[in-house]
Amino acid sequence: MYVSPVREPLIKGGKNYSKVTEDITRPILTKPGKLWFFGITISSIAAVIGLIAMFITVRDGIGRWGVNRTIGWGWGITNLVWWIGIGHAGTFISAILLLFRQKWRTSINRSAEAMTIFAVMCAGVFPLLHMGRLPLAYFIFPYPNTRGLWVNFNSPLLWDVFAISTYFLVSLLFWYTGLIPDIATMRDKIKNKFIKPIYSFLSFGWKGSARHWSRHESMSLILAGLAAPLVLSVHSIVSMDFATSVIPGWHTTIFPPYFVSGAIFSGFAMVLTLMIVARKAMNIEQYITVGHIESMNKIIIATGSIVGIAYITELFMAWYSGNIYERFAFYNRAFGPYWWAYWIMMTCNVITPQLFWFRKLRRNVVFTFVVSIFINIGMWFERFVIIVTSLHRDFLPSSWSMYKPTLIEVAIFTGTLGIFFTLFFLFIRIFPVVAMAEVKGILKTSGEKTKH
Amino acid sequence: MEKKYWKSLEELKIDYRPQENQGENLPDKNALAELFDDKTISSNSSRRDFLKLFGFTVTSAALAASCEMPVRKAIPYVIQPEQITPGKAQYYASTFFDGHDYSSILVKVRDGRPIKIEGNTLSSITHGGTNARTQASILNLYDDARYKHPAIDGKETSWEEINGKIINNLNSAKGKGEKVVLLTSGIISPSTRWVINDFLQAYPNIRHVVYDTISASGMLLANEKSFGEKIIPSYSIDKAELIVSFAADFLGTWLSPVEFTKQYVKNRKLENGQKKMSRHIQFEAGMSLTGSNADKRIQIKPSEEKIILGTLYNLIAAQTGNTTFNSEPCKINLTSLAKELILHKGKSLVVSGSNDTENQYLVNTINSMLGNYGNTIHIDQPFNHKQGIDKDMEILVKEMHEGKISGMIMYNVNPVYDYPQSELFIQGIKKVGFSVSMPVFTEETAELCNYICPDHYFLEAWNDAEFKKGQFSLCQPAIRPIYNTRAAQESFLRWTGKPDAYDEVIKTYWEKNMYPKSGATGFYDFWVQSLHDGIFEPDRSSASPQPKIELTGLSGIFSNIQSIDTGIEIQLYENVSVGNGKYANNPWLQELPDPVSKITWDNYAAVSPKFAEERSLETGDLISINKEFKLPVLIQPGQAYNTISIALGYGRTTSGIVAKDVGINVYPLVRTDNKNRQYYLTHSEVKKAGSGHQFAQTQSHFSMEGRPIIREASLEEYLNNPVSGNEMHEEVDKHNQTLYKEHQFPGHHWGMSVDLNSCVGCSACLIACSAENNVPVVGKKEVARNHEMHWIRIDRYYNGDVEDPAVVRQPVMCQHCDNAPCENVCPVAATNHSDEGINQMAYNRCIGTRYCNNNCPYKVRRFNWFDYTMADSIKNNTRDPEGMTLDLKRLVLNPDVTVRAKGVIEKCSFCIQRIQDKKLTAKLENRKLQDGEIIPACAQACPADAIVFGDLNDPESKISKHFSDSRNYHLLEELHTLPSVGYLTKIRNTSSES
Amino acid sequence: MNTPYISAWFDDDEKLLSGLKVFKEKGIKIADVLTPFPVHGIDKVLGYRRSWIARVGFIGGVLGAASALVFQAWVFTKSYPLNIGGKPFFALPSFIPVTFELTVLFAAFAMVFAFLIRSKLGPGAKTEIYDERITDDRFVVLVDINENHSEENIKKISAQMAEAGAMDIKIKLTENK
Amino acid sequence: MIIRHNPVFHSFSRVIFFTIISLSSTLTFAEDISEPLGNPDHSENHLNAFSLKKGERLFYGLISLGENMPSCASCHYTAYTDTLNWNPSAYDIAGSYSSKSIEELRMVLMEPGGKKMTEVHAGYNLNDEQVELIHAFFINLNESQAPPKKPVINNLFIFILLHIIILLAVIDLFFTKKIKFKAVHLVVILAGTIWITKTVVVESIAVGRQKNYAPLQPIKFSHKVHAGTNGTDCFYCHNIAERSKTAGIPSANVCMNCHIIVREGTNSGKFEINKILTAYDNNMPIEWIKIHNLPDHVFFSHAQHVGAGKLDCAECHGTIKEMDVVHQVNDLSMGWCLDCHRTRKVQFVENEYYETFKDYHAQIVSGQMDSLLVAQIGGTNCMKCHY
Repeated sequence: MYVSPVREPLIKGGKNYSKVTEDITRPILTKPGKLWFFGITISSIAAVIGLIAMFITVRDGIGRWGVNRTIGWGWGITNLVWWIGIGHAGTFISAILLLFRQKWRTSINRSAEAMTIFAVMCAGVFPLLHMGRLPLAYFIFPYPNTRGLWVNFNSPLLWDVFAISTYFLVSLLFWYTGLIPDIATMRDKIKNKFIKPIYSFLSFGWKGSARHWSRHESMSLILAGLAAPLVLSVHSIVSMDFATSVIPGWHTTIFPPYFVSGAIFSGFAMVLTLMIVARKAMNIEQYITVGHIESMNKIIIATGSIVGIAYITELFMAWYSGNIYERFAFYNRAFGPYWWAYWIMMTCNVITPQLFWFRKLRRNVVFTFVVSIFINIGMWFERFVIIVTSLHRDFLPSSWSMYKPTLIEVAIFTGTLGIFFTLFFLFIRIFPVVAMAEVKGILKTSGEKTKH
Repeated sequence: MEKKYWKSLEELKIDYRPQENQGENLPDKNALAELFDDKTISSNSSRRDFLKLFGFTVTSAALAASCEMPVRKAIPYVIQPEQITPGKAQYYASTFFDGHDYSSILVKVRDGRPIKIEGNTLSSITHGGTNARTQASILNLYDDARYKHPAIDGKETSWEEINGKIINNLNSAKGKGEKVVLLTSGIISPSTRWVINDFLQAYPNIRHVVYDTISASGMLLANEKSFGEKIIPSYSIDKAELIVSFAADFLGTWLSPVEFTKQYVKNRKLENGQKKMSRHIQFEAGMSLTGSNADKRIQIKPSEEKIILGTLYNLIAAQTGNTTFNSEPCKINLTSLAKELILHKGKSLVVSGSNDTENQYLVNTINSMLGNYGNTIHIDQPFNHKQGIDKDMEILVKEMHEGKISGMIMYNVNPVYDYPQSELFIQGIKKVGFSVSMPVFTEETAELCNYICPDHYFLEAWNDAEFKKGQFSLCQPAIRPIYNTRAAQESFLRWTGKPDAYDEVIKTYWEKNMYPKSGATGFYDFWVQSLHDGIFEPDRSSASPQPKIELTGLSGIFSNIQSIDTGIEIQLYENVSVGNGKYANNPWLQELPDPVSKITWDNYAAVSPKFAEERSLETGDLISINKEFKLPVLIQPGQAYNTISIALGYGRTTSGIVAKDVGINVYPLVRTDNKNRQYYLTHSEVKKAGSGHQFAQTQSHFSMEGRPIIREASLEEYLNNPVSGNEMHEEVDKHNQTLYKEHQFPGHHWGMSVDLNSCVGCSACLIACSAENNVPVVGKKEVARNHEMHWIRIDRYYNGDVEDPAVVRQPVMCQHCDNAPCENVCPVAATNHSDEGINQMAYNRCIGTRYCNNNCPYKVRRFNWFDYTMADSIKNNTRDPEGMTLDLKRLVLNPDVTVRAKGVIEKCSFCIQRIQDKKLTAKLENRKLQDGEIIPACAQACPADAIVFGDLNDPESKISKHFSDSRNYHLLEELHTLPSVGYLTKIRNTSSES
Repeated sequence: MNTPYISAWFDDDEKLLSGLKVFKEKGIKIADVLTPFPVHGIDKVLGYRRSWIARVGFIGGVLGAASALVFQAWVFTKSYPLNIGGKPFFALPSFIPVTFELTVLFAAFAMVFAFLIRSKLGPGAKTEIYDERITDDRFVVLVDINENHSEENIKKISAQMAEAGAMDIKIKLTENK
Repeated sequence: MIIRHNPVFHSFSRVIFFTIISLSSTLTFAEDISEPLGNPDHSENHLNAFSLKKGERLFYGLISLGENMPSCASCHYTAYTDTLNWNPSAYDIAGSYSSKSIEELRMVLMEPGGKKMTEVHAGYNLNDEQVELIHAFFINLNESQAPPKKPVINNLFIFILLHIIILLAVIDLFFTKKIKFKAVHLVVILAGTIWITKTVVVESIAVGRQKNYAPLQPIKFSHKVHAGTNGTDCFYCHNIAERSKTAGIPSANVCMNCHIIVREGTNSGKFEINKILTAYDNNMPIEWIKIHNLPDHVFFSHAQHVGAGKLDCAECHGTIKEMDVVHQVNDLSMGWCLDCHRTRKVQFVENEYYETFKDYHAQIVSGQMDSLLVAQIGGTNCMKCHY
């Protein structure tokens, strides 16, 4: 097999197959360290605070949030879009990069996919919670009922329901089918007789048969082929929540590609944030190498640049359209009362990723970490800017108003972060964070040993 | 009226769950038990709804499987009154008068509960118009803060006992020849006057003093000087082509605003070929409702009024050949105004809101020189409601203080709250031997009285009224008294020693005095007809006298005129919502945004932007006035420089929970000067005293940002080109293209049109809408968070100079777009379009995503942020700081409209319940619907008839004509939302200015 | 069913492949090959046909698309036609997103189920473990002992296996868990 | 309707009653001691506990009233019954007669005026003491207890139990593996899940629905007798149905139009009709129990359906004419309403109002169309019913 001599190895440290197994299963087989306990405690406390805030919201009403008659969606939907965006990296990595035969994806796809699922779960909290009548949420499903009523298939929010749940389910399928062989490995590694049956059950009876592998591979490939347009569709549809409306600043045809690239952008940022910590904490730096980080940073430059162009295009179109409402909306974004949000967004999303043009910075782990946090913040503000600044001053100046989040909203957002990290902490103790089978598959071609 | 009459309610849409800890608040048991009985209505229907909500959750299914439905009972009458059909509303003609505002009304009674007040179109005074306070008065009926029983020194007692004691006191005072005073507001009821006369005759030692909260004493005295009679003339504003008003807020609060609004808009409407429009010039300090509608508004300090009137007098006198007097001329150039006035001789009107006799006298002389008497001013039909001479009250307080008064009987007055020197009054009343008060609502004065003989509320009482001389109306009870109260007139009758019922007295009085004028055959027929109509207006001679005024004493006035620096002047005014404070305990009124400032639940010191800048004040800062009053500042464009305007009627101390500590009471700032109480103050000391006051303002942005939201033109432009100002409509119409076929509306297609030229912004529609559609009150805190719930709002924009802006207004309700953006986005199709062009909202389908609200370009949708109405299935989460969900207050709810629960969107429905009701009536009567038969609550309440509703499919309907008018346009029509609401452009009569 | 197998053990995928080629040449009937990861080229060596899973996915997708589209059209034109925002009852562009999503969903589920059913995998499926190192780093070629039950055959196959480069040859039962 | 005269049944029923009484007294014992017997309010009542017991026994027939004479309780029930009993229940009588004198009770019992009572009570010969005891029993009954309610079967227990069984099955299937045959697990899980789902769905749909609701009314009023046998028109009593939102429960004075003369009913004798008279004389309304209830967010007008739509009452309410006790025939769900709105023809030609629909009108006049459905003129619009 031809191996490009220029490329650096994807797996370092001269691993062999059993070393891979050993390295990856170690965190699951050993007792967790103090850091893990510390982390999960903090995140579960945050989750509990969030759950309390959610309970208060449901009991008292949306009035506990800072939203008002003009700005119907505040932090709630901002967080939804943000989380959904983050949830894009996993499936992008495993589906689209699989289609493009990017081998470096094997080290990160498992955790990125897990992150996707958790992020989508966190995202799902918000559309439910922002409903005034959460107990009636089942109305949005087109189930046969004695009222003879169906749902409104014209509503982008309904498309969201389908898009997000499909995305969640397909991602889950993709993730889990990928996990099966690794769970089988775990099953065979674990000796504890109480836990072993659980893994045994979860492994679905996997035995590693070549015929299974063959079907598994072809299924993965087609699933990837299906998931790839799905990834693109989900954020396109989320963007239609805004794009199909009439509100200046929302009513923009550029939104679907702009949102998708933004989503991948923010997703990669979150993957980086998590992975940079995880590789250190879990001692898997040889699997997730600086090379991986660099590859991801390259995607960040690409998507970040698309996002930047989208921002500028938006401004241009607003000016070029000659529509007074449109012009005002964008002027107001940059120079209205929420100017700070706009400029935070611009700085974090457009300027900082451009620094990755420098190879040194791209390969600097600490710098990457800082930038990834910046991007996370910036992308959150992008949604905030789109939602709040567009709504707060729309057509009729008589209804203009301001929005300020309440503690409850902050607590809910913190709570979803808590839920996300709690789930992630549990995940790294339960499932292998690196797709062992896949890494073994590329060990020969991309491992350090074969290179030297 | 028989007892059985109110025995039961056949069915109730709302559920009256008994609340704990309300036993003490509950009204007199007997009266209410007859109205509704807790036992008769299901007591826990909430559980069912709760289960419904959690219908598909696991636990509740188990619960559901093991619990029963609540039992609902249907309780018929024992003997059903013939004229009552359960489930159908009855209307009773009546009269609203509170000592200040007057309206001839119809009371809508549904299953024994008055639930809505509507204007009586038969009245030649109000012509079916109402104002916000009239509309809101229905809620006061169910006010918990009322006196519920007679009391002696605060202790409950019986009517027999209290009668005995009061008669003893009266007799002993009579025996001793001690002074006793009857203090009342201006009384317009002829039979009450008759009763009181009898009472006064029985006790000759009693002196009757009239005290009006907002005095018109200056005018009364000036007219006495002019015509020998203390009268307030009536006006025909509709006949005036030029109206010059000196701080008279005649569209909002002055004398008879409903009547004046009707007249005012009559010759400002440019429909049916009318091409003429009156011109209105307003001189004032604070931006009033009237001033904001003026074609030209001139800012003056209140104290400058005299010098301006003097100058104007001289200018006119010089041209009309009357005596001129030497005096300092004012700074404003009035030459053109004088010319204009003379040009409109006999067709002009000069009015002044001042309480200064000299000012009013000058106004009289000017009007006289212009020949307006008999044309636009009528002294033969004077208003009866303001009769108080301020000097009388001053003397009384002095005498009380000196201990000369041994007894006081008070009716419909609350001087402890609203008399400027209330401290003096309080000290005085303590020295009075016995004091009797006949209040309706909990108030400051009654609290200090020995005897409280609570009066009926007007909806529970018989009464009559003669608001304007010769124009009578009747007031009949629409409900049995809720509490153990007694009509004040009956109290007088008892104290006089008469056992008669007051309704019998009214009948007798009418038989004696009105019946002969009627030409009817038989008193019974006359009486029934009058009760049915609510009014009795015997034919009046159309010729109005044209008195000539002897110009005496003018030299004395002119010698007083001088221009001096008066420092900062404070102007005190009544606002459109709470008025003089009598109804401050009404949550609807408190939550009504001020038509100018859009502030609710507050009074404030309005200052001009320049003034604020000079003193580095910002909206929300606090200032102290004369070191005593600490008020929040509002920067009000259009406020005269160096003046501060503050609304009266706030800062009640003894009232219900609603009015308590809302705003600051500034009555003590009123000063007595030149015999009369003056509602302004010169040389005031103003200091910044803090900051951070949170206003509950419903509109914070003033500018239209150059958008074609309200389109206007001057009269001249309009006459030249009828589409002037509205060119965009044509443009949009031309480009009206659609990709797919538009939906057809086979039967009706409802539409509404708002004439921006007629709408003065009085906000009566807002209250009417709230009353009709069970719109919740959310309280100050929530309004401050932009959570107000009004289905209709009146947008107000300023344009031009920030110091002297022009004001435009626009009522905005749901536009019922045929291509509604809100409909597309609702995931559960809770909002969609009806076959009659109505944007329907199914509350029970709504899951509360608020997406529709976001996507509404007009932002007319309202969300139930909290459980404001107690309709939510989760318990103990109600947000009702103003007590709107008390069992008693819930009686005001319209049973035909769902009470919305927490978490659903609501909005204007074009009063669908009224549409359905009238359609059904037409079907039952086997006929087509008539144009104008269906009137939504807002249109019905509008005193300016600015709102027209009808069927767009009918080419002959008024609405179709409005829609084809050249002035018609749709709000944001360029979005192609195809609204069913049209607006007629605003036309300003600025053309004759040179 | 606990079948005894003769197994040839390898520790490297390339060795496995070359070994398998040898097996093929020698005509040994291979029952199964167990590997810790998918070894490329093994399909060809073993002569596996291309999986038809893709076709199941396609059918699922078509089914999803059709049912979504028909259902939406039925709801808006027949079941409860509503005038929503002035749009036509049959608002095709509005139906596309849901149709697309259901297409993907149906296809994905159809495929995964097909895979699980065809491979007899799934929750609660019988867990046959030949050896616990297989999921770690061992490549094992299984030959059914029942078909070659004579001692001779076993020996012959073992020898051939050793010849093909197997590092170890075992006769072992699968464990049922 | 079912008056049990069978002596065999009768003696059997005595035993049953005795058992019930003794059981209930033991069950209520705890409550009894918490409330002191010598309640000062009742101390003037000289009847002691013993005579109360005696009265009770007399009523339940444990003390014989004569050979082959059924006990009072065999007609005047004290327990809940699903079938309609035209005779007044013990509670009913207690309510009416505890306030009246012993003499009055004796008169009614021994020398009844009504035909039916005379027939049924013939042969009973109670002495004064017995009447007094029964009177005392009535007073006690009236004061002490509320009428029995329909027993409620609690599904919650089964519901939780099933969850536990399913959980156990799952645990055993994967972990403990006590039962060899996996089919057992699967059947348990499947059956359990199906039952739970069914309960959840059925009960959730049923929440707020009252199909077949047939509560006992304060007066045993029979629509079968009034509207069926006597052929009274529905609108005679429900006279506002054509013009108001509600059909109107007739006021007592409407009842009195006939019952001023008709004082004894075919089934119930005088007792039930007397309730109307009492209500009328005392000016106290009769508290009927509403059967057809709609949620608060539904606006329904009888005038629209009966007055304008010319629907027959029976189309929604069923054959009321054949019902002694009215029950709700239809579930009154939204789907049910819509079904009718989609299939019902409008009184299009008959009513001039519909001329507003110009196109349709022209088509019908020209014969292009023969009729119009409610749904075609907006009968399925939300705001037809919800506002």
